[in-house]
Amino acid sequence: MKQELGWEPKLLGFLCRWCSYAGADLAGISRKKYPANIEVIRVPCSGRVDPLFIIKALRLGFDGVLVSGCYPGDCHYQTGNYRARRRMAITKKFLEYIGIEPQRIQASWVSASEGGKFAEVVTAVTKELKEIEHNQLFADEK
Amino acid sequence: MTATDISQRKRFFANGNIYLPHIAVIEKIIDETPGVKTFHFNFKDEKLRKEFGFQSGQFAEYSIFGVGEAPFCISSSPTRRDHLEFAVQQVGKVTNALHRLGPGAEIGCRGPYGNGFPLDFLQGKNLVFVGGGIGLAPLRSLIWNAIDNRDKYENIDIIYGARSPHDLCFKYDLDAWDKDKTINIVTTIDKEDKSWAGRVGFVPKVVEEVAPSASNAVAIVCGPPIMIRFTFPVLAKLGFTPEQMITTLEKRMKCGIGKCGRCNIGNLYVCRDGPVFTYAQIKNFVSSEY
Amino acid sequence: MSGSKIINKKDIGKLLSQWNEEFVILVPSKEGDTTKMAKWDGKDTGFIDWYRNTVQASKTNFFPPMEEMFSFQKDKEGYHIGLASSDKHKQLIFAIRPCDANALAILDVAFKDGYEDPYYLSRRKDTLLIGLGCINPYDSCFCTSLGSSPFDSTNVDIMFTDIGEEFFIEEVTEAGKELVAKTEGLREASKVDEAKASKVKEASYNKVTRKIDTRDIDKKLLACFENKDYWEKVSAKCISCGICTFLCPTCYCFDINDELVRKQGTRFRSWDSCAFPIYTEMPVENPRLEKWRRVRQKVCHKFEFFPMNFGVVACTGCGRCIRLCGVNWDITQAIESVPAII
Amino acid sequence: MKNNEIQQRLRQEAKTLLEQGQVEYIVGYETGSLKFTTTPLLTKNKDDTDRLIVNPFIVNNLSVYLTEIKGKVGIVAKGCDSRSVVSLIQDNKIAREDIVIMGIPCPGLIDLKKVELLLSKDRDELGNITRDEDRVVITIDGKGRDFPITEVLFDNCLECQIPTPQEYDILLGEPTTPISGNVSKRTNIKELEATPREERWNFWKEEFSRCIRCYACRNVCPACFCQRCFVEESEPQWILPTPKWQDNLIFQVIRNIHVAGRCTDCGECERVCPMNIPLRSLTRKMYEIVDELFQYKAGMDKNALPLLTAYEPTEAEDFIR
Repeated sequence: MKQELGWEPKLLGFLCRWCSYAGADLAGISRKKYPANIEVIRVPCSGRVDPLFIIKALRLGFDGVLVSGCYPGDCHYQTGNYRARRRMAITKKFLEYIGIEPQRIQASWVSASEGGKFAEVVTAVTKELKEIEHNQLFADEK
Repeated sequence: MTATDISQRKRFFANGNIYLPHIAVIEKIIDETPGVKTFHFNFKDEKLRKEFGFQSGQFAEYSIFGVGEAPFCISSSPTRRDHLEFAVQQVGKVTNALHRLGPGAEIGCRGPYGNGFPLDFLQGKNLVFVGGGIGLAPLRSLIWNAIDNRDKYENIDIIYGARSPHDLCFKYDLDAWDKDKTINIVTTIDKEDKSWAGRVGFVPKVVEEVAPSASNAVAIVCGPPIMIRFTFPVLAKLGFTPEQMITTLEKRMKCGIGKCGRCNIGNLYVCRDGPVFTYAQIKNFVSSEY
Repeated sequence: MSGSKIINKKDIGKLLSQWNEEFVILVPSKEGDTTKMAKWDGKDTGFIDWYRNTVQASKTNFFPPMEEMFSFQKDKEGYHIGLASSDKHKQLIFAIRPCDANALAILDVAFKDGYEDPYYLSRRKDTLLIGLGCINPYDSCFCTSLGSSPFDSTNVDIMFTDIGEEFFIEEVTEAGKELVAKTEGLREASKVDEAKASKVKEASYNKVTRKIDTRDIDKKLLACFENKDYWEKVSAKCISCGICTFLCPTCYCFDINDELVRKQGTRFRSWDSCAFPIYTEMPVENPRLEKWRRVRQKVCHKFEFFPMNFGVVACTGCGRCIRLCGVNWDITQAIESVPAII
Repeated sequence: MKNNEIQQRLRQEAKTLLEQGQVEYIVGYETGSLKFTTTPLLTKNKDDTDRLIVNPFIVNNLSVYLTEIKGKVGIVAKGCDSRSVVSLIQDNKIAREDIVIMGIPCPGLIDLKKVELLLSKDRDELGNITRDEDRVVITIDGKGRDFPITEVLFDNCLECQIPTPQEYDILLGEPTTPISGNVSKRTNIKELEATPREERWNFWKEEFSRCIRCYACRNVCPACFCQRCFVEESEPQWILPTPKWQDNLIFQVIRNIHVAGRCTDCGECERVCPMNIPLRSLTRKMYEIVDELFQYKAGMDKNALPLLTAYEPTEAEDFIR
């Protein structure tokens, strides 16, 4: 499908409040440039993100989902991000198997001090999403 | 209870389709208790507004478009037709959405459904109302109805209770009935409370203490299932026969018209054959299914 | 019997084509490894060879797993409700089994009672049912215990009987008679054909070996309503899924839900099942939280409550619930083990 | 050991367990009400143990009942079932000491749907089905036809690597070895993987357009032990109860993710599906993903942490930015 000009992907971010959310904040405060394509839901921990949230976001029409948490070893709850990592790993592979573009499922580690990295992640993810189609996965109301 | 003639109500169907709601507008919202609100509403359609008729004890299905539909009894009296009322306890998806609405909001409403209270049977009798919590809603429709036709009924006794003083619904009604010399009213709360000087005790126990006479009387009971279950034996002890005990039941409902299946007690559907039942009708199933 | 007709099996395609001019025709069809009555493609009559009964009963054609009740939108003036336009056409279901035709008669009662259900009834209207008797009933079938038989023509318009190379055709209703009268390519049935047909019918009747005793079953069920031990035993292996109720030709419980997609709202109705705990769940309590109460509801609704309300058992003995159950829960065993009244 | 010997021993063991009060319930199989079928037997009565059977049709994964039975249970378990039991122990759903596992080394079960397809006959039209090692003889109208057993075994049995129970108190019969050199018939993971993404999506879209949401797949699954499934949540309502293909697909995809590391590939979900949706092409894929990424197979070690609560400090995270 040809993308219409000026098409902007919609990205939903689930950001851990202890790190990535603060990182996003910092990116804003320090005026790092990144695309305004992301809507953010603050979560207590990346481990809170049920894969259900991801597929629900896709069902609602978001083009991609980004789950971002603390670096391994830095979880406020010790193991939340490790659990998130396993869950994301199987989710990504499984969703790809059933026919969802891998670009739509994204994950990152962004610490509270990494405003710059957050901007880079969002820029990169947005770019990847632009390279694939607008999310029409669930659009067929047959 | 005799089944009411459904054909008479056909004229209230939207486009002849029983499942289509009419659009109604919320006019006023009263905070009854922290979890209960009363909604005053009217139909948007002028003609329907004038023609819509119902009986005390009947219910309607209310829609929050995009959220869903839920049944509530019409808590106002058919004798007071300036607007319609229903009271809602916040317990789930639809009721939460209702509680978020403000005056002016549009909802859907279809009905009235169910049989309503048997007014012919009640006339000339002593009425004993036993209510708990938001269970007063259907009773209050009948109470106001009886008050507005006071000469048709003998004594009116009201025993009403709630968990705490904060959980008493329709306090403005309770005050009005308290002032009405032709009515005996007893209010009670489950547990002692600093702000409460009145009677304390569970409703069934208070019924036993008040001991209304069963002679030429009908008891009309509505409240939480557990209250209903414990009140029937007390009334029986006081001499009320199963035919003299009436209740209006609540069950999970979807269609409101006896099709979707879930609200049955034995072969009776609460929505279609009820919600008003005599104890005689449901006693075979009551201990097990209600 | 006068007026009966004969058609050669190889001419069924021609017959259906003829009828296709007036009716939309539904025939037994395979759909991704499952079977149901679906629109005839105008050619394939292969079902004559493979068809015993469809997995989904023809209730699906009138009361589908989900359907749009109406749509709604909001604008400056408020909410507006729109009904989906229903395409009105005459339809004909070919080769419906007697059990499923009987089931439709039961659904008719339920959906007509009191308030009429416009969705079901508008689909049901202008539908001719052409029955095809069973010459090879399943081992799960028990229609003969419910006052019916593999050749019960009570609720069809025309009845077909497989007599080998040919079908023996009987008119049942006025509408059926009319259709037969204007159908070309049928020949008059002879005495020999009639004899053949009766022989086939008798043979199939005897092939239904699963039996239940429904005498006083409503009374027996009423008496054992509170018999928790019995119901717990009967329900022990049930896994509370919706297979038996969803695929039952007479079960009609439904759920109603709203969906809002990009400001376009739709109210749907969809099948629901008394096997699901959530079916009766209320905020404070659930009268049928325990499995045995749900199984009891299913059995009692069919064999006690429905007969009390409408004078007919809401089961036609099609055997789907037995055939398709993942744990082989068997309603005939449940009915047979209901304690006798002491 | 032959089935009838195993069966004899099972009946004795089960009776003894009940008699000695070691268990309150026995959960096993008895003859079903339809030809060839078996059905779960849940009983407290020692006389019922004479009805217990073992044959190539004992399909149910009986561990699904363990979370609802209160009291000690003696359960008949095949290889995959025993792993489901272990998985439930890992998740603290049941206690090891409350369960007596009567393990059955499983030579593979006969898939009646495959038999029906093979012979273009329905189950009740067949005479006999007799297995003899790696052959099966099926009689129709008195005439026997001989097939390799691999033609009629369930796909998951053909691919089963762990046919002998891993955890048991009593092992009925000698440990057995996997069936070798066979390809599954219905599960088409490789084929699907080779097709373009959009076609894969459309494949599942088509399959799930048929789903009627009877939840048999979920309810028959021992790994689906949630008190309340996400599909029944109303606030928020994740998916509609209405069987729209989108919601059907989300239900099944999330169910698969939720049971990752618990699914033992017992194949029950696919077997019970009345709409014949090839569910094992999902569950088996997840089984493989879990194995590939974490070298984890469900229910192999009752002391191991469940897959999704365990972790290694360094694990494949090439997909994380």
